[in-house]
Amino acid sequence: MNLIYFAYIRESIGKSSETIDLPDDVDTVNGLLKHLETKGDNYKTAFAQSDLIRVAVNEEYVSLDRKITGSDEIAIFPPMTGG
Amino acid sequence: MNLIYFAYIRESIGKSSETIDLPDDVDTVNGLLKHLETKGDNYKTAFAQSDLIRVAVNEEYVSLDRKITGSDEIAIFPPMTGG
Amino acid sequence: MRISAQAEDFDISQEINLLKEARTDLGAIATFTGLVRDIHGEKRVKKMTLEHFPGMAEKELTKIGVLASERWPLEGLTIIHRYGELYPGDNIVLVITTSHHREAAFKAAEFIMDWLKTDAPFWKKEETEDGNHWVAAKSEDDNNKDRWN
Amino acid sequence: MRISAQAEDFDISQEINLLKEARTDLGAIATFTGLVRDIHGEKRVKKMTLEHFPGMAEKELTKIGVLASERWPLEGLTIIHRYGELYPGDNIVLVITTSHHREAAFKAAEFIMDWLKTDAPFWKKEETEDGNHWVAAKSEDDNNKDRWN
Repeated sequence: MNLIYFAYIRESIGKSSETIDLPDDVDTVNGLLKHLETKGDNYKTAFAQSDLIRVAVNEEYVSLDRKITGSDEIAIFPPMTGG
Repeated sequence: MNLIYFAYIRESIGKSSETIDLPDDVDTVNGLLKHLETKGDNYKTAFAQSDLIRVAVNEEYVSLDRKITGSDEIAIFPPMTGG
Repeated sequence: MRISAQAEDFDISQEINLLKEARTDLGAIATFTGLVRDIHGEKRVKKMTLEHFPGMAEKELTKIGVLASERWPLEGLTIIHRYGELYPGDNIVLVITTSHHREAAFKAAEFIMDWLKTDAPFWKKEETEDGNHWVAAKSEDDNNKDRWN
Repeated sequence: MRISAQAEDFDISQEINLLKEARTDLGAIATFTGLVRDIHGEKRVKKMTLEHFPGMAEKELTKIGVLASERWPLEGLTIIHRYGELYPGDNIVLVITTSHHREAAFKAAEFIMDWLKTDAPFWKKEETEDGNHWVAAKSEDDNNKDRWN
């Protein structure tokens, strides 16, 4: 599964993208976030403020209970500040 | 007294400005309009639609009951269509 | 505040640059350009002649600009209104507002356009396929102006 | 509809000309430019770095443009959003709307700016006299977007 990170989430995690194997028991965005937090404190720090987490699956905004599969591209980032 | 006309009022009257002697018994814009109508049908035509008459005294919009004197410059024109 | 009643065309980028100069505090620049349309109602427009009241035109544009500046925190303001013979596609009027924030820039530009329609001493005469006629003022324009009260 | 996420600056007159081409039916052109301000809150801003999500950025700008076109009768529409390293006074974003009438052009430009603030995947990092920090999203921006519902 391809993961992409932006802004302070990218900086906290320390990379802009990575490829992971999605565990069999993880099938939602929320599940993915919890799984990533087991990988290290950098992820815990990145996801600490849960109200500031935004996610896009295959370039579409989704809610955190969205179902995902291993072939999805998941982008994780804070609220947008464009314009 | 200096008079200036614009747009269809100018065209109906047939001139863009003129100087007249203000009669002693005329001291409002309305009085002036009535006085001008005695000067010919071209003025009557110009002022026929009284709701389309706008007046400025010394380059300030005024209502038709505004007092005037012989030293004022009076501009008469239809509603503006700028912008 | 830059106010101009002029026969010449204007260039928007150039006018924006005049307002910006070397400033780095502006967050928002709104512009509105009004143009001659090739159709009015159902009639094809060939030409539009704009008559204006020199002197008073500049005074009224200034008054409208001052009113807008009193209502919104503007950093800069340009109003240019052309007169003379214009053709479909030609620019008629340009309003530029600059501010620290976008809301003020947008609202002030809208406000100025609404007031221009009813208070700026300019008159439009159209040459159409059916002949020449003076454009009638629209009661809609009075309503648009009144919504700011 | 012209949509661009780009590092390069834009020229407003040139962008307007792209929308106008040889058209003579447009009555109204509204533009909005957002710029980097030299101050944020009480802090002096030295530089702003705009990060974006390539691919999704263009998709979201397009979606916002389509939403605006569905609500107002637009004849043309341009949205350009820059990314990369910008400095106070630099342009960030340009919205141009063209229409037969001014109301549609104004409202659509305002709408697009409100939606850009919350839906366009761009993130601002400021370098100030106190160091670097990511700009926080404002709840005000959500409110501005919600007023169109």
